[in-house]
Amino acid sequence: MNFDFSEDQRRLQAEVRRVLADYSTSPNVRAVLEGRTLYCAETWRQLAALGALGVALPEAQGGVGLGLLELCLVAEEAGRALAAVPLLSSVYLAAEALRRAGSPAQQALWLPRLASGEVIGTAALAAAAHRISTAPPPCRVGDALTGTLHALPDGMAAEICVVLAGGELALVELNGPGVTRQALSSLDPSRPLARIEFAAAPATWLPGDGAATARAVTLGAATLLAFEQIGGAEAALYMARDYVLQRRAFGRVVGGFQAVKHKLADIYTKLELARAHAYFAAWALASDAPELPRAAAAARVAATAAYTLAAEEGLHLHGGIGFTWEMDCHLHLRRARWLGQIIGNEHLWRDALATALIEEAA
Amino acid sequence: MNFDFSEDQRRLQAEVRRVLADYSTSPNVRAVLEGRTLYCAETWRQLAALGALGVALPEAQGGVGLGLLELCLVAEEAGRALAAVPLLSSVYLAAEALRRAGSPAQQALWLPRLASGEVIGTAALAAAAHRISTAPPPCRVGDALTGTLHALPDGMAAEICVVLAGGELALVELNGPGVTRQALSSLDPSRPLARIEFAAAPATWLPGDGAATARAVTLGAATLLAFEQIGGAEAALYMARDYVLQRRAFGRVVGGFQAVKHKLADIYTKLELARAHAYFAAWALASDAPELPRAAAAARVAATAAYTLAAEEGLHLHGGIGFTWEMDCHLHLRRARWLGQIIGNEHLWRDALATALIEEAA
Amino acid sequence: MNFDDTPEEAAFRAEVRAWLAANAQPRRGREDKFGAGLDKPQYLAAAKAWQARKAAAGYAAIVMPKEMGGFGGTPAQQIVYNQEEAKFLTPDRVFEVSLGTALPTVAMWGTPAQKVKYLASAFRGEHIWCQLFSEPSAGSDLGNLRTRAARDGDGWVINGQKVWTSNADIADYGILLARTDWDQPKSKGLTMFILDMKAPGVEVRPIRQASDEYHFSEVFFSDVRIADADRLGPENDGWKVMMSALMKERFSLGENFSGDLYAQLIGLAKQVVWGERPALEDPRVRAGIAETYLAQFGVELIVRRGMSAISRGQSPGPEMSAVKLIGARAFQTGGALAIELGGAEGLVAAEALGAQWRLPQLLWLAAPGARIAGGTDEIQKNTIAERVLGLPGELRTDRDVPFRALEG
Amino acid sequence: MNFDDTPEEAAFRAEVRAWLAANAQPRRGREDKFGAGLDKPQYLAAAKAWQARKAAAGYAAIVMPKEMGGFGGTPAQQIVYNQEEAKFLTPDRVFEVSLGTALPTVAMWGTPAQKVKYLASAFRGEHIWCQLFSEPSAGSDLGNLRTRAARDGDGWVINGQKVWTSNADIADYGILLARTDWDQPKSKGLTMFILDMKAPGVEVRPIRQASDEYHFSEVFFSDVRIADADRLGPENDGWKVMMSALMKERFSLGENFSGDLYAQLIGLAKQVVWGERPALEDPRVRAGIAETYLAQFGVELIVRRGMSAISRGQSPGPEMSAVKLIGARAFQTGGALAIELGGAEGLVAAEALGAQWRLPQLLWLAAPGARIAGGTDEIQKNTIAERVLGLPGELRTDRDVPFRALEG
Repeated sequence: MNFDFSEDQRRLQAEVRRVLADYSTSPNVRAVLEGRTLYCAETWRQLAALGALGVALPEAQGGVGLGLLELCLVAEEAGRALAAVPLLSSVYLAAEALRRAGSPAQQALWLPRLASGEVIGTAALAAAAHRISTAPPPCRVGDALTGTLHALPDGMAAEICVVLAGGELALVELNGPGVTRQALSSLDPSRPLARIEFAAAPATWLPGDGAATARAVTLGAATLLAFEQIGGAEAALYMARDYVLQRRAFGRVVGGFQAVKHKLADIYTKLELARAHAYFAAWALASDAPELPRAAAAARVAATAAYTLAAEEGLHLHGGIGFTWEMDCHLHLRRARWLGQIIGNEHLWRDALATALIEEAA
Repeated sequence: MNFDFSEDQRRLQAEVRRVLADYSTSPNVRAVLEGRTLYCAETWRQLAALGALGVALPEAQGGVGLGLLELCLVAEEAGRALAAVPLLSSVYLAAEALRRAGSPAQQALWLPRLASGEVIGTAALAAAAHRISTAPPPCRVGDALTGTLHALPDGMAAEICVVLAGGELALVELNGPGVTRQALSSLDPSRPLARIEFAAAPATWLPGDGAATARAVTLGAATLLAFEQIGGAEAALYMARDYVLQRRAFGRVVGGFQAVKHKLADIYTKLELARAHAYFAAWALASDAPELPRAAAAARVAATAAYTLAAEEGLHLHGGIGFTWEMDCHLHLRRARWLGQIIGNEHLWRDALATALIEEAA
Repeated sequence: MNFDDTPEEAAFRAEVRAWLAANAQPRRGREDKFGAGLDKPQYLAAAKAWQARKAAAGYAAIVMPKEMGGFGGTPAQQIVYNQEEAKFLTPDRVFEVSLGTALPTVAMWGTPAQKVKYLASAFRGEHIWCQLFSEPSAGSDLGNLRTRAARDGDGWVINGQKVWTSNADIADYGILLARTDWDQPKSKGLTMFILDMKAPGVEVRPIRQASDEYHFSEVFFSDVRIADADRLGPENDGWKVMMSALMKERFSLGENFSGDLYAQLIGLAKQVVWGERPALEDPRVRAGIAETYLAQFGVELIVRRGMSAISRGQSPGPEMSAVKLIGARAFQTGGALAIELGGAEGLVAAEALGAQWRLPQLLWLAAPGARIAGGTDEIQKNTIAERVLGLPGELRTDRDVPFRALEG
Repeated sequence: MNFDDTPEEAAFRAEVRAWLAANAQPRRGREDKFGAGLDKPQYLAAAKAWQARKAAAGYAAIVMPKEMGGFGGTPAQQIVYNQEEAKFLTPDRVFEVSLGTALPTVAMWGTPAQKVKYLASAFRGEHIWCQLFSEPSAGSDLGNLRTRAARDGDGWVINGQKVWTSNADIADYGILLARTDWDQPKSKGLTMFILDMKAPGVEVRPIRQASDEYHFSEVFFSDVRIADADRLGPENDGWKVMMSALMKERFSLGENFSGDLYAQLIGLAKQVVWGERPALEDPRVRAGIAETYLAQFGVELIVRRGMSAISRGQSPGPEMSAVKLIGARAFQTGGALAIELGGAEGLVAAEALGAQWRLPQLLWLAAPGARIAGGTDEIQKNTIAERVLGLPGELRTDRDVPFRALEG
């Protein structure tokens, strides 16, 4: 038994971490946050140059030919660095959908460009369980697509979008005819959203059972987002830890107060729990294990809880200064909320976990 | 505005408190806990002698002619003293049902004896929302009652029982024909339960809309139980506070550790919140205000949360000694659970609160 | 137990209500605000005009003695007035610090000359006041402040920095706590002053909050001169003066932490679909709404208990700390629930999503600040533990040491 | 990343599995227990017989060197053995302290003579050991213990009291920590001894727990004599000996705090009706089940990470404290959910309600103890904060003071 990543995988992770520390800096993230750019292009190029975008894609399609375990570690580092790049949209969703179910032509056309970062993709792979807007979702009309996507991640930056429509997966070029896009401000402006309207937009269709592919890709994305979340949570935890070790009050280092110590211990505990479930989900994802539905849902719920706590209480532990725009605490607060809801909130995933447990028990 | 009890009411409360401190002692409560008796008869007699059992009943029916506000304070003191007496069953439920809806003959026959404590009553005023057993509930057959009550509080000690059956309220003598009783051990053995089977048991029927009466009495009982719960919570809080002020570890009084201080502050905060809602419910109950459904449900939920926390963490703050049978910490733990579920658990009441809020908003 | 006015209160309420009806616009909804559409200078002018009218009617300073320009009324009358005014559109935040803490402190500690000079004109809204206490190194531990007031002839010279000052950008005066004796222990060598915010050497820089709002400023002092006549209270007794200011502030907390977020959540959950049903039918959503109500209406009820105590001539104590703990947390959890309701769509900012999402999103973004400002959660819990429950104070090694020896 | 055995582990597992299949009964269900129907002396005899058989096969002390009567194996082999044994009916609790902490401590600190005298026979189950550390005034703060060991000729005389001793009622020997020098600071003047539990002056009184179970005892010492040959480790170095015992204990925590309460909850929620539907369809119940799984399976996963570290030759550290925090709390909340499921009926004790309610009710009743025993929640959090996160230790005024001066 070795319920951990290998030394090679850890070396890759360290390399990604080093590069992100250089490029996904607070000023670069804030350029996206303040709306000056749609994503952090330099970080994106660096990740591409490392092979991180294609780490789970076959070499024949421009990938590195490693696997999803390695992609989990890329995700963890992206979360740690608050990377303002379309990893979820382009890599976990669009590229994974094409890798799993694209036709040879679709794969040959798009995967190398997704792996190189030259093209950004996005995807909408589930009917929204929680809906505010009433405009009808996309559906197939002939070979084209008609309908609306509300709140699509990276919808402005992406060139292609994979859409689940009535059990089939469509691939649509977003710069093509029949597509209208509107940028939406987001509660985490460093991860922008868009509203997309398809009016008989030309689409090519992925072969096979689109719903099954969408489910599998979504479970993978839940796992990968869990790694982003634990990366973010760990960053927020140690940022707070470092702060309370230098801040003094009442003649003592603030980190010596028991309420502060125990709050940090609570965050650590939730993080370790999330990490354990995330590793299990990574194993299930990489080995295509039947436990994946429960493992991915558990990782997602535990990681959402951990990052939410770490972001909220990490800010709080900074006191007043943590509530200023200049400090990065609110970046974690916003990112934790965004990551925790973008492919379904924790209520949805907790219920999915219960469903998986009940099915396994039956 | 005087959102508080009056000085007269506080004097009555102090008197009840004094008497309960003398009679509802730990050994007396434990006599019930250990199964040596069905309730603490001496405490019951003393409460009767004080007029506490009939405080809300009219003088014409053997009561004291005060009101429900005074009964709330009796309940608070009973909770504080862990009183092992059938107040809920006999006073909040049976006597209140008869006071509100009994025929003159029923009232004349039973209320004076309930007020004097000579007769103990109980009641089952709602179809169980949460059910384990499948035996059918009581229903009317001619003038008699047939069916089963699972987990009736004080079912062995009571002589009469008011039962909601098909929208009507039946009054049944439990020592009469057609009634089989079985004592059930309880998670709080100081508050025993029984299973009752009615097989064509003779009943007299209360006039009027039984369901409406049952609803009103249940809201009143929720309010009164909330006062028992805040009494119990306050006792558990101050018992823990006193303990940590004398227990020493690491060269300090344990109560000086910030984790201990903050835990006690958390209990206090939840208790003050529950107290505020309980007072509001008392006002709504005593003044028959339209806010009663929301006020009673809020009091019930907040008080259940406060007592649960106070009992669990109060025990915890005692460390090892708190986990011994000899200490009263587990009496609070058991009582908090019992009081929190006996007329519906917190999920039920929280949902009832939401319903009331939504109806008021509509 | 009742929520009824005494006959005297009822009479005063009728009087106030009539005056408000004649002088202000009734509030019609949650989004209805005083001075909507005005720019900042216009808003300020309108606010000052309102305050002048209010002062002319005697309502600007109800509990202040008449000889100071007040109404000579009771705390209960102040509560009645506040309840009634809340039903009308009146300026937010502008005079809160002036009337709530700064001027009562001047009234309590000021010399006769200071009272004459400052009180009545401020009641009339001619001047706005702020409160200059917190510093970068003195938040929870206010006794750690380092702004220096040095004797210089007949006056004082101030150097240093304050932070988290509400209204610094619009204030004419402030009460300023500074260190005057570095050889005394940290909370002993402090003195309170009245500062003219327009004096040379005062620089105000607004703070951009994590919530992208600007409610506070940093204030810098470079050789700012204050006459000794503007010292407020005895030299080196500033800690006591500050404590009396903070006591005034405590009770006003309740109004900031009650609210109707639960009602807003009901409205939102009706519109949002979970699965194929309105989210309002989901037991988890209903539970969240119920908990938000418990917190927010609970805060209101605790405050009403405090008001009843005031009516009886008592004053509410440290138990009011519970209000802030409960209320600020409810902003965070209730605001998060609102955002969660909509799944991915819930992440869209209200400007694109709809006006009804604005306040819940703002509450969620502002909640971390609410849990810090005016005493963090931890400070509130210490207050409850020590002052209500009688538990020991924190171990302190800095209490009796000259401040000079603590530095560095 | 994998859960597969190495070839060596697989071979060892096959060997163990074959031996267990030939020597023990497979476990068929949750309620299936070793020695069901036996009274206490019979159970004890059966347990000792099992241990003798296990020792004969070499599995009693897998990581102990062969010359001490062990197997000379690796920690990874111990894990494999434990995993396989868990599938069979074997005695609970009887040898946990002996094999888990007491004997490894004797093996580490004992003299050659002590090892010869005590180890092999205990591995064979001929003797049961307990661990006598906690006292009424020394729980979290073990350094406060007052049991006195006074020099008397060639030996020692013990007076005092221990508490919360598992297996004291069945133990033949115990390792006993006592104060031998009252002029040294609290954790310095302590010495560890091997105590014959049958010695004159030892009195054992079982403790009735809040959960109405009897898993622990008080142990009183009146002039109990111990030969100096039974001193374990150097005089006044008992703290170090105790710490090495507690380190051994830590990793065994995981097994006590994982479990399948979530699966039991699924079973119960299928039978219980909420409204007109099975409770299992209610999102709140489902959320509670999911959270119980997250905690319990999470504990198992954290332990598996620790086991992987052991396989790599590392040893799991203070991060194992998280296991107890998560697991004990899950007993409390998951147990409460089980009881809540049935409303008022849920308050009926399992003896009347049905066997499937027994374990959840017991977990709920035992949870407060689990949050205290073996280090309270607060001690675990301090451990994480200080030893994992590097935060400062608690302020201590008693660390360097002679113990004699702390008394009173």
